[in-house]
Amino acid sequence: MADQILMVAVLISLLSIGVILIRFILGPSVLDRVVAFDTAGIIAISVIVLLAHMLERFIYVDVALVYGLLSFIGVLVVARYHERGL
Amino acid sequence: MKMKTALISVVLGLLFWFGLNGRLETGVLISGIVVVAIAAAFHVKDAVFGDVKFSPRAFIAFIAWLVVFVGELIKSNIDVMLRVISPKVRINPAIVEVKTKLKTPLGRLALANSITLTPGTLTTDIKGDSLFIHWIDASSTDVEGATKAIVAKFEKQLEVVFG
Amino acid sequence: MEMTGAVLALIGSIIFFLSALGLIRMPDLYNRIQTGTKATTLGTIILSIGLCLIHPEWTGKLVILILFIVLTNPISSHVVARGAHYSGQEMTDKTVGDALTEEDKDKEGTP
Amino acid sequence: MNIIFLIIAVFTVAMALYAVMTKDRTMAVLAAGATGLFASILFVMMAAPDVAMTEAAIGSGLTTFIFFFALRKVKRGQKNG
Repeated sequence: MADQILMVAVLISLLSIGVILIRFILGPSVLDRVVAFDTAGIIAISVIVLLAHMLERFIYVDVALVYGLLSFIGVLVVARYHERGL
Repeated sequence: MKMKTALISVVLGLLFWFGLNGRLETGVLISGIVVVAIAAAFHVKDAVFGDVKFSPRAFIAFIAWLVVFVGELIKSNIDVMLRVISPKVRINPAIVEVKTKLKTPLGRLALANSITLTPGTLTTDIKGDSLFIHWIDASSTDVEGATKAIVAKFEKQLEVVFG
Repeated sequence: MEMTGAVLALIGSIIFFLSALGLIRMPDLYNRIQTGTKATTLGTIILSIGLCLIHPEWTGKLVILILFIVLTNPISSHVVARGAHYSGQEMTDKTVGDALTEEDKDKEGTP
Repeated sequence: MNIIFLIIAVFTVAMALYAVMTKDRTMAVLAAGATGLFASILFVMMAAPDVAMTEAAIGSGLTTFIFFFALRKVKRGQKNG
């Protein structure tokens, strides 16, 4: 029972990533797309944590940690570049 | 001042190290102390944590800030949900200016982050002692009213902890 | 215990979906940043607490993950909002006031 | 499990196509970063956590950074010459 609920949770998260990608493709300005990219990245971190549970491997949480640090740096770089050219 | 920064960085780094490792053994402990000491030696000259106060009163204020913060985070999410679900988008946005009494960089960081995560507010810029905040449902656009509505609930506790 | 954790994870994913919906529906960039940041932060916290209940031995790493998210997510939204303002991003028509633009104009006017 | 794999694969391909077809350079770099993110989830599902970690670090973190440095240099060169 718990596994089915977690499966539904993963599917809802993937659906929200899909909805966000619509905003990524539509988004009128660059910064709209940056926001969409940031949000999709954080939801993807949660998807990785959920997959770590479903595949029963503790080591997969490390991938989520690494991505959690680096997506932040990516968003900072893009926003600063857009503001005044790095 | 530098001693305090070094001490706090070493303690925080060790907690981080054990969170990553998840077990307490002699080898892990020794290598952790070496790595954390090298890492702390690199940034001890910045004295980031120099203004944090150690006292029972500061600890109680920190816990109180944490409780207020979690409550506001949950409230803000209910607020966002209602705004998103309601068939007509109800917004009344404005960028308002508020004044803060906090002096230290760390205190201002904590204040700006708490403001961003509370209902309908987003820190846009900081200049001197005034913060510029995008408010999704602005009820008053003058400085005093906005300060009272946004900053006052966190400032009391943060002032005790960070000064 | 496992059921409670699974239900918490489901609640977190529903909050993610609401943030995605907000990203589509809101009229301008600043409001989009607001819904995106808040909802994803709370969603990650709730989902990680749910997984902590399922696997108590993962708690250390998940707590570090929560701390990362809570520290970095407001900062990145702040940087994006600042960049948007200084690159002249339009605000929606419903906006009732803009203190930051007035402040910049005052500074330019004084000398 | 297969459904999840399929959905993420579709996302990856969509982002890669967008990166190739868009006219804006900034958007192409961002879309390449998103491709790296979804590819790293695919590597996690294929039981290769080390590859996934490298892909997350290099593909979506550092490549974005280096690409933006390069874009800045390109812009400056166009201004001067």
